[in-house]
Amino acid sequence: MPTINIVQAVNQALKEEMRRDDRIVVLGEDVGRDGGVFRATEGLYDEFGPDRVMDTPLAESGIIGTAIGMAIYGLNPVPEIQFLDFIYPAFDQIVTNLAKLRYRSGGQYSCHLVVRAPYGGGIKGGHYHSQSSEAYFTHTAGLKVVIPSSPYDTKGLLLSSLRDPDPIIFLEPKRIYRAVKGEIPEGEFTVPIGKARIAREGRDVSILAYGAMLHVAMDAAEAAKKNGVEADVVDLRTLVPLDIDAILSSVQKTGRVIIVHEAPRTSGFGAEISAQIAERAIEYLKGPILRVTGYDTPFPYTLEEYYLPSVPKVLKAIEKLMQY
Amino acid sequence: MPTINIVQAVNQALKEEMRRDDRIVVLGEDVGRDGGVFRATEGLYDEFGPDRVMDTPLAESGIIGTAIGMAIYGLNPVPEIQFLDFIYPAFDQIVTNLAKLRYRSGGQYSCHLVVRAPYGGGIKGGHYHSQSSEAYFTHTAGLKVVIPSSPYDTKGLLLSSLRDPDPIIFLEPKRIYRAVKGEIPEGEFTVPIGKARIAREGRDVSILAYGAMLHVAMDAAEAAKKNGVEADVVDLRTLVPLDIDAILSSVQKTGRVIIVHEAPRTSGFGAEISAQIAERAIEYLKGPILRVTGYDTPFPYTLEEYYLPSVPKVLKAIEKLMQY
Amino acid sequence: MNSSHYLIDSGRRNRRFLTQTEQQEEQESLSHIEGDMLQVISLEGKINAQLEPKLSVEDLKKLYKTMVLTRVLDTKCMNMQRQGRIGFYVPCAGQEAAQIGSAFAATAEDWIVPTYRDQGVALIRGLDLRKLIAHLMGNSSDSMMGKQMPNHWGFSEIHFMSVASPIAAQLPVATGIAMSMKLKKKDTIVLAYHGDGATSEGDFHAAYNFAGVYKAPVIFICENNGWAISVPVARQTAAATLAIKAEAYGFDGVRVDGNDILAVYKATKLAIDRARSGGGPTMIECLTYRMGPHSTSDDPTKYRTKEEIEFWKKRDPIERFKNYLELRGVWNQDFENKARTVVDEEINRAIEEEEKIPPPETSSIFKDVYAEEPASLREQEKEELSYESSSKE
Amino acid sequence: MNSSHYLIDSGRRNRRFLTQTEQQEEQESLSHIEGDMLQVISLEGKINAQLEPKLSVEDLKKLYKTMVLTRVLDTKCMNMQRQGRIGFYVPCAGQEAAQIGSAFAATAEDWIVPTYRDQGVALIRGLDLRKLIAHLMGNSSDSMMGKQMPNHWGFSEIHFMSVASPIAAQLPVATGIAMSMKLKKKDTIVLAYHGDGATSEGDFHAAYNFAGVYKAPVIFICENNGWAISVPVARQTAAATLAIKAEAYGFDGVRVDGNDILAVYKATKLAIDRARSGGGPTMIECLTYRMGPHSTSDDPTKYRTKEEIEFWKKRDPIERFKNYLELRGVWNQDFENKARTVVDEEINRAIEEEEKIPPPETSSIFKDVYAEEPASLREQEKEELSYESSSKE
Ligand SMILES: Cc1ncc(C[n+]2csc(CCOP(=O)(O)OP(=O)(O)O)c2C)c(N)n1
Ligand SMILES: Cc1ncc(C[n+]2csc(CCOP(=O)(O)OP(=O)(O)O)c2C)c(N)n1
Ligand SMILES: [Mg+2]
Ligand SMILES: [Mg+2]
Repeated sequence: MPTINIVQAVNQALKEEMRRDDRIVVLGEDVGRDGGVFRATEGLYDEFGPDRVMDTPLAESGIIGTAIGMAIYGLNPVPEIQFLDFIYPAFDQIVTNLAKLRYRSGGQYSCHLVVRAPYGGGIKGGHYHSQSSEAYFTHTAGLKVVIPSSPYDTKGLLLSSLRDPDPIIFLEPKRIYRAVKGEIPEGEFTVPIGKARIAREGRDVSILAYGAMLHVAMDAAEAAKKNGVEADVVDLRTLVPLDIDAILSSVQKTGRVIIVHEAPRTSGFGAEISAQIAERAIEYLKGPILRVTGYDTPFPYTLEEYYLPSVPKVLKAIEKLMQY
Repeated sequence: MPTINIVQAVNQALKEEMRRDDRIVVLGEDVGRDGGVFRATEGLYDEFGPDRVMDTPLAESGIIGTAIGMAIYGLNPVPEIQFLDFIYPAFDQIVTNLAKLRYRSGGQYSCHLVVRAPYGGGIKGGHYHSQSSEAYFTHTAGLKVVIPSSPYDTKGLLLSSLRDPDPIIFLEPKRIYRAVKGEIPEGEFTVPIGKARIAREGRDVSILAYGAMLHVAMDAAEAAKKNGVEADVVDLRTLVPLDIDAILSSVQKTGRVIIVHEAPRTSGFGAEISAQIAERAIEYLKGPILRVTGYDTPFPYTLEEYYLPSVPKVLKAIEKLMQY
Repeated sequence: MNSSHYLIDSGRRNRRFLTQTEQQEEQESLSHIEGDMLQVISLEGKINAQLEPKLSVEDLKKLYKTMVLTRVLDTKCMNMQRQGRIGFYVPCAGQEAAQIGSAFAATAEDWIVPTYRDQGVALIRGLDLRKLIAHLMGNSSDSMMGKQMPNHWGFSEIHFMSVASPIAAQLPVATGIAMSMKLKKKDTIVLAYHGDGATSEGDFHAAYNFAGVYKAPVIFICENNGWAISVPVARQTAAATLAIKAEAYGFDGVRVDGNDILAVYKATKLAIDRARSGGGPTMIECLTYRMGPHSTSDDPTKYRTKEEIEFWKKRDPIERFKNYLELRGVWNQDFENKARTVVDEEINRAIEEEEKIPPPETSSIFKDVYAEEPASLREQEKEELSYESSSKE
Repeated sequence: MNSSHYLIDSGRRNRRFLTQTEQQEEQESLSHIEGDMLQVISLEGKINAQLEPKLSVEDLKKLYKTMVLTRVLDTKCMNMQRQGRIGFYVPCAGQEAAQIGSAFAATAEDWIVPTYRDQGVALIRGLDLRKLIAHLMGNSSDSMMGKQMPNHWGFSEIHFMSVASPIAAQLPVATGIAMSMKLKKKDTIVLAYHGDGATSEGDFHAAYNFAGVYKAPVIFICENNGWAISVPVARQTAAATLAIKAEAYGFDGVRVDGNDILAVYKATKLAIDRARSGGGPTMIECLTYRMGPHSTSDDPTKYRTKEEIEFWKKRDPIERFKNYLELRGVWNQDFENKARTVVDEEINRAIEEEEKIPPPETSSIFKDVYAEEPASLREQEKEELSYESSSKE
């Protein structure tokens, strides 16, 4: 099986599906001749030409807004937002049109499309090239939110997303775009939307994570083993729809919960997971539900490694829970 | 003491503070000659003239963006967004500039201003005149989020907000703009930002609410009394900064928690409150933390009363907890 | 394709909308309305034969009847709202020529991206009246399933896109639809409607700019009715006209007398022909007037003068067209009476029928959020239905 | 005030930025750069005496030295980034005339709202070089306290507004600052900088429109360097020029040769004078070129040709100005050598000093989120510091 990284997985999924489905068009800033600032769309312009791979003007609301129009008319658009931090000029299009079109028209119209955006910290990008704003989208009914953590999942989830009937925010953890490599099968395969993955089995504590933080969680789990603690690690893969059953199974088994994400703590998606556990499984809990997250500040530049969740921080949370 | 309603409280606070502080300018769509579509700025144009009460072009990013510039230059702007549902075209200005200016400039620049917006359902406004999107702002570090539930708090909190050094999202529950009346003292008074109010004391269950839902919570508490249940009702008043001490005191007393808000459940602010309780007071809990909220759909028109939290829904949650 | 033959001028004046209470220096009298715009039927009833479109008597009658239908419906709906029979309404009286004249130039296969005020557009495209009424009532026959406020329509059977409230948000979507028509090599076009206030929003800018860059077959119909709620167009922008804005995006803007249905039709037809043959977008600024309030929640006496209302009453688009039809021998009092009777009956019957239809079922709240109802919503649906069954107990 | 004496034309051509690999029909050769723009020093060294500003020898020397300083610093920073001594850098080589010429027309009391590429503007305003270097390093002397990426500066001591990455987001803020200057009856103005790509964003539209409506004393300096990363300006908009866009907002747009520092200075000075005396905003489109990559993360060979680079090398703004100074008897080789030596030493010393400064303390993460650190952040700060103390154990 070939070994590829996450950017390559994105690129492969797009390229292969564009060959199969001629309704797919890719649009965004620098996605064409340049191949994308992270090279995720490299080669597409050459293969599919300017009609299907469009370098757009610099206007996110134009990118998402016209993509919605294309989706309504039966194309299958894949707009790229260069960094998730730059999605806000399109926020009205997303909240007002993308998320609500099917509902507001009583099902007469719909607009499936996949908004791709690199997100998250760890690349020394400061405030505006590091944000994890997934929580905004999870609070916007009508959207699905998908976040892979490996090349396999990236390709499989992106293919599922391209074939899904609903609008999808597909967030790519850019910190591990190249750092994480993995094997993928030859040929076509998909990973279902709405199913979490048990990344590691353990009886003592559940660590729930997604995106780049999954790897922090896994490293912490390995390190905790030295102290005899066996962690169950759940890779959520999709935040909406959330695989609450997988989360509850893990929590019922361990009775201890740590949620890890990069986004600021207050009203981050960790809060939702915690709240669902407190609603549905409180009787299983052996201690508080802990969140290891970014702090409630804008994302700093020089000190980003202090801002971000890390293995020692997760270990400390494990220790706290085990001693509770 | 005079009795006034919530719109009048907004109007009084603005008018009186504009007399005291000539740096205050009000700007927005229809805030001038028309006096605002809810009449919140009535009379200001006549008293203070077009330089201090500006009818702007129809562009929310222009309204918030120029207000930020004015704040930087030492004015004290109070932009109005006509309905909270229309704030999204300004979302980039809010997330990118308003929330981060002080931080990103290392404290060299700052922009205190108060964004006022009517919010919430109950007026047969459908998708785009009913939204409660407070959670987005609570997840945006650098902002404060204030939501009054009475004329007294409206006036007192708005005055505090106008004098606060930080950017503030001030959300006015339009459903009760006129329906809720209350006495206010003559003359100047303020209500501090960051302090919750114990709206009702009780030993059995804590109901945490804000805005229009506070009144649903209070009515439910009264109704529950008939079954011998005494509810502690906490009116949060400000979501950021959150008065977590007041919440924890209540929870430690009752051991039972119900959070009520209109916004969709997933990633709503109720999730954050729940998560903080699960982090800090899990040992006091006698049952699950329940949320009575809007559903995870866009806000419907004809059936809005079914969508919104109501007294029977809160009562059912109380019953569930008491029987747990 | 050169369009200068109909591009009289994108105009230089839009200041006439200032009211007399306006304190700023730019105030001007209302007498500037004429000039700098395309007109076929002048106020005095003169015909510009060079521009006059050659429409059949049948078409002329259809246009007139639809104008009357739209106006009568408008009045009835305003009344129904006051009687509490519908919750809200946005009237379009005064803008019938701009709406019906422009939409009539498109074919049934072309797409419409309307606003909340474009009932005239829906009606000339043959929308079933009952569908319109059902939507205003939000009952279970409503195409929107009662999910949206009145005037937030969408009717796929006439390619009439679903409306959202946020001003100008429909415009990038319209451009996107037009871009895909071009990519799919269809010869259809999009008519995208918006108001004068909408020209200030960022989405206007993005939509126009993408349309220019991609030469998308979209015609923007700007219904410049002088007001964005209480804000006059002269406070909306310092631009000499709205039509001039098109130049900033590399295509033509045309200014027409929006109360002259033939002028609107003519300009739209030419723009559509150009778009269909690959010539790209056009903006058509229709100078018109909202004769009623912004909506049933608005009190326009706060911001407009009686003089202004009177000024525009004399420019009623229906009267203007009636004079033309009389001149052409198409209109007489008998025709008028019959038309009004038919329209009246049609509307009354539709209202009567739709008032019998029950509201949507509670479970409809949870449908159409996604293509398939997810488990989480099924759970919430059950939760909601449990309240209802327990309250029935 | 009539400005036609310097408003040569807002121009009709911007298609020259298409590369030779561009497949679309609009392709044109690069030879169209001249014409339709304001120029003082022609490529051949001819002077337009009518437009030539009367600057003192001292001023001319200052301008030239600052151009050289900016260029040399640029080269050093690109190298430092490659050596890992700074994390990132956005070069401005090629745009010195547009930046320094425009900013020189403002006074110290006027405000600047810059972009990430405007180091020339900061330097002509007398910014302490060490401050600039400290920021690029994000050390504890950085005015931004290491909170932002390199080139995301802000220096209140020279009224140089703090920069955010999102393109065009600074523009409504600039208009707002200018509006409040007017409200406060100051006679200062704002210079607001943006690129060609920025003209597509909704915030450009809002900022320009508000500036027009409120006649705000803001001058928009559009550094049209032909590219928004890999997107040429001809793909950014179908408008004939960028300057023409100003008309859509009711004010003048001027097109100048952005590599001719005297032309830029002259146009800006006239616009500033007009704004100061209540005449409202102006847009100045400076036709210039980014000679380097978009940033240290960019590889421009993917999208531009060698021919294009060569074409623009011949139009280097420093060379152009040098020829003029030589003609005026201000420049000679000795002057050049001295200037370069001084600049070199200054920069090296600043770098050396700043490399000794430690990074900010961890607790700085939690400062300046709010005016006062709230309890919740004090708690998070304690949490963070506890990790550090335990990892030191
Ligand atoms: C983004 C946004 N901001 C504000 C509003 C509130 N609002 C509704 S209609 C309107 C005025 C629209 O004016 P115009 O575009 O001229 O259209 P008209 O109503 O005159 O047809 C405003 C401000 C809105 N719907 N959307
Ligand atoms: C809102 C937003 N979208 C995308 C980007 C990514 N980006 C950074 S610079 C740039 C191009 C800017 O071009 P231009 O305005 O011409 O300025 P220049 O870099 O040429 O000086 C882009 C697309 C961004 N910073 N902000
Ligand atoms: Mg209007
Ligand atoms: Mg550029």
